[in-house]
Amino acid sequence: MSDDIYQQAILDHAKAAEDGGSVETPDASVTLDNPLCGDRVRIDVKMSGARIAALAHRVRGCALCQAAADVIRVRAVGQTVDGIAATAAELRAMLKDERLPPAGAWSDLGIFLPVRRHRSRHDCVLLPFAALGSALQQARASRG
Amino acid sequence: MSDDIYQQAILDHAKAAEDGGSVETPDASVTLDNPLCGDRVRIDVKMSGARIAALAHRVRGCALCQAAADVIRVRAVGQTVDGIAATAAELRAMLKDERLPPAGAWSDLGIFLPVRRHRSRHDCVLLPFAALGSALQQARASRG
Amino acid sequence: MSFDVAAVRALFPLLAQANGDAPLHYLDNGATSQIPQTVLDAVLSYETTSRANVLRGVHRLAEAATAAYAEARARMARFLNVDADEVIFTSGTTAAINLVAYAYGDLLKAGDEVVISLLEHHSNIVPWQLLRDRRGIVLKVLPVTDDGRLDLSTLDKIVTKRCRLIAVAHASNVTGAVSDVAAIVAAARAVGAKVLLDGAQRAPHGPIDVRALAVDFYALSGHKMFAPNGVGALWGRRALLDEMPPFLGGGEMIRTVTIERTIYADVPHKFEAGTPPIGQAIGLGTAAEWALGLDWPAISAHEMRLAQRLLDGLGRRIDTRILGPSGLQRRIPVVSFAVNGAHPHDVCQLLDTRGVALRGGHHCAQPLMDRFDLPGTVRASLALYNDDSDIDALLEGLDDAVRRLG
Amino acid sequence: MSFDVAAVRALFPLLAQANGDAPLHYLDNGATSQIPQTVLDAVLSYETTSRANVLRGVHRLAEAATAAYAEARARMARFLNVDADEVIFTSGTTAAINLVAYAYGDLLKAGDEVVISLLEHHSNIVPWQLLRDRRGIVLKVLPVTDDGRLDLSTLDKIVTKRCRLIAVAHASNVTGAVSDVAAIVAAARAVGAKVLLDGAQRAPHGPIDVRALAVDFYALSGHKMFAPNGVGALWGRRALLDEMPPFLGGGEMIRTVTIERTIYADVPHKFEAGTPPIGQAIGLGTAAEWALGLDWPAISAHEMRLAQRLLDGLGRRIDTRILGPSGLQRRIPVVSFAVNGAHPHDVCQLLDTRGVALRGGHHCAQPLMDRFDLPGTVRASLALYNDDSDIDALLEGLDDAVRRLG
Ligand SMILES: Cc1ncc(COP(=O)(O)O)c(C=O)c1O
Ligand SMILES: Cc1ncc(COP(=O)(O)O)c(C=O)c1O
Repeated sequence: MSDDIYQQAILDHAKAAEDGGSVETPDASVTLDNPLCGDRVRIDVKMSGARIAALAHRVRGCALCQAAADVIRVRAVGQTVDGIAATAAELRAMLKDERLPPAGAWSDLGIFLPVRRHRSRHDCVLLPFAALGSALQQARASRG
Repeated sequence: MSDDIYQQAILDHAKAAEDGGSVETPDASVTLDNPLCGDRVRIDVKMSGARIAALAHRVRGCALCQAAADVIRVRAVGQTVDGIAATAAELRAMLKDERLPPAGAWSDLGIFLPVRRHRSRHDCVLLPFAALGSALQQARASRG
Repeated sequence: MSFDVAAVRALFPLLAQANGDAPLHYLDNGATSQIPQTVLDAVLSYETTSRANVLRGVHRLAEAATAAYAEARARMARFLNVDADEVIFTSGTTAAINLVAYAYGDLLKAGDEVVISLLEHHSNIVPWQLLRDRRGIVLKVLPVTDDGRLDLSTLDKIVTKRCRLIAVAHASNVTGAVSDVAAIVAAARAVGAKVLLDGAQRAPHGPIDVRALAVDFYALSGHKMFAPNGVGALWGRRALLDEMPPFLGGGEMIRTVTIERTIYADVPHKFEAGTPPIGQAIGLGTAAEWALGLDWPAISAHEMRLAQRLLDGLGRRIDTRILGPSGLQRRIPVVSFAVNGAHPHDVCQLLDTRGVALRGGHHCAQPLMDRFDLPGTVRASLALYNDDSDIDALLEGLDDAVRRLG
Repeated sequence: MSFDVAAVRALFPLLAQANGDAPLHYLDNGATSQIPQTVLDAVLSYETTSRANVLRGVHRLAEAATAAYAEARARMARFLNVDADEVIFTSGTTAAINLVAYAYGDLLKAGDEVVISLLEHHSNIVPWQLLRDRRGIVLKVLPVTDDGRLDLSTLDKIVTKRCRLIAVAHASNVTGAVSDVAAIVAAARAVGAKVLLDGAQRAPHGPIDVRALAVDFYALSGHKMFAPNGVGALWGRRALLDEMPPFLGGGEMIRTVTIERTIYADVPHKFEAGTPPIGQAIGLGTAAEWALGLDWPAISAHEMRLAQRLLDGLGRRIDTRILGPSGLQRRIPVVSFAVNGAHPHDVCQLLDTRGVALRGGHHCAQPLMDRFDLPGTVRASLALYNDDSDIDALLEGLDDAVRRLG
């Protein structure tokens, strides 16, 4: 049954995503669309050296996309650019290649395990990470 | 069996087509190709008023095409433009719409009855008539 | 009811196989319809008894294939009430519209205008954008009313003397609205423009009298009208098709080829370069013939009764907004809606667990979504084989999904 | 012999049905091959268990269809030894070559040169003529040797610095000659030109290591390689495909559409506008996978033995001239010949009465026919399921036909 996607943990994160927070004078702000479903995520970041100092998001998307953005809001502050890239890669591998969820701080990404079997939804989970990745690159570039 | 196409009458006409005759100072000369098989027919005509005074052909084509050209060589002299058009229409109807062969002088077109069942060969029979039709139109046009 | 829906369902193997354990309520017909056994049989018969290339062979398989292909064209022509030699087989609606955009587009000059609308499928938008970029034509857009119909109130302003073509959907794949073709044709005729109808969504709902519509081009897809994928048809007026240059080059579309110069074959072959989708066209012809034999007044009544049942059920929900006409006038049984606080994909995913197949998203009509400021909608698109249980399963599932997502 | 031809024949329903009363010696594989039951089963399984549109649906039929379509692309990629996301499904070879002529052609300027050859199929001539007329490129033509091969003796003269593309057949559909790809690639590389191979005739004779060939584009058709009609594939180098603008516009090939501006999807989707031929692509993938599992060295030996038997039989006739290489080196088992005083169509028609299916005519290669001053040839094109009886029936039938026509 594919409704095992909609576990309470995901629904709770999705609900929490209604408030994506805010960042004053962000170093970077990136909006990404999912061409297939019209989902849209904006991520604002403020850096402190190589680490994320503050982060906010706006999501117009499904519960999966919202939940992933909310996990990011909860976990990303304090992380490095490389750390985020590694986590995004682990998440992708978990969905596409049957790998285990990330360990440690990001282990709650395991709530997305049931999405594995639904290829058409993988991008819903990955979109906020893609937006975050772009925002971090932009921030790095703008610092020169 | 489709070899009933190759009755002796057709083969005889096809053989005879090797000599397509010649017309000195023709009023019109038309060459037509069959795009599907590469057959090529040239018809030269000389008119005497509304009637065909002399006719010659060159055929690079299959036995059906040759035979049809030879029937024309034998029967067309003395015919009018309208008469030829009517005969061509009768021949087409015989092949495509199961009509009887033309009566009278052109009754030998009945040798092509077995071609009916072979749609892909209809144009082989019709090509010389198409070339003749064009030649007659050209002759009429050149007289003004 | 003179229309026996159970008997029709039995003709479709995929529907017949669905059972109690794994029920299927297939309401995604606007994307692709199911296919009846009789069409599969026609394709299989070609593949197993007369598989050969067409037009040029003299052996008996080639003769049989050529005859079956010609018959398919004749059947498609009867379905559209047009001449067979004006029917071009393409790989689908998208290919058909692109053919017109390239070949008819070649007759246009910079500054000429093409009019589309805000409710078009991307297949009837992007080809014209590419033409705009290629030739400098001006692309103009008819607006859409609040209930998801073409807004023709400014038609006379938008369609000017520079207009060469109006290209719109015969029926919307999102809102289900059927266009007012007569008004569009009148506006076009007044300025000497041509009219193309994108019939992809109209074709599954019965034969179309294209002659009576008095348009110039008509495009459709096989896979939406109970036929195989990979085939569609473009009808065009003979005089126009004759005037248009060829689009794709290759075998079958030529009279003679030399390296210097090629002379093209007559219509329709001029526009059918290469080996056509023979088996698929035979399937499409069979689907057209099958449709010609059905009782469409009874089927329409059945489809509309189901659409009403769905509209009523959705209308009772205060959290649900219908994107499209609220009534049954001039519509096909395609119903789109948005649910407050429930994303279309989540709704569709949850409904899928009950065997209800819907589509969520922008339906390849992003400009229309932007018009209504929606990321997407949930769409139920019905076909003749749907029944009350399909609608009820949707409505019950929706209740449950909203409760879970809320 | 490790290759059991009878066992292979049994896999093809059309061949299995031919019997003593109505024998069938199918030697028109160059036009269209027959299709094995396993491929039909794959298509039928899609049609009856997972028929849905691809890429955008979340319901289970759409998920299954999307997965099967992706798997078909992966299989086609293995067949060609390339990356899956460089494989574009088209409606056939003709569509594939036209795609390159339009989209790569868009990168060319007036005066740029495209080199083809005199032995090309019209599908690899006319698209370049249309490009010439559209953009003012110069079309140059490699000559052909007396034994029907590409004449590469003047390659360095013909391929100049202005050359942007060499587009030639991997194997000729008339003479059976296999091109010297290494020499062509070397000439192209020397001037920075790209190479397109028309693989329509090569594909039925086993998997192709396109990476090793080091070309830039490769085109083929499903219906000639034991798969359905209406589908084919274009492989292109990723960097080139990225650089090329889209060709057809529509659904599935976009990222976002507004009326003002459209952003395209990534390769391969950028070039797959509209609903693709899903069932047919699944069939093509299955055919590719089936072919990957066969013993091609044994099959080639079998095919070449039959070709030799045919060449020997024809060689004994003083009235018969072979158009193409006389030996087995660098050839596929396609043999064309002309019989003095017997027109190809008459020969084919008479052979058909014995169940021998051949093709007579210009084989969509009129410039080659002109080169040899022939109206056409008789062509026998073999596939893995042909056997000695097919060759013998041809040779005996030819004796009889010539006697009757003579
Ligand atoms: C060498 C060659 N190229 C191209 C084609 C065209 O293939 P299709 O008609 O399947 O597009 C053919 C077959 O007809 C061929 O033999
Ligand atoms: C209105 C409309 N036009 C065009 C298309 C494109 O059809 P296809 O994808 O079969 O080419 C569709 C379906 O997707 C449609 O609904």
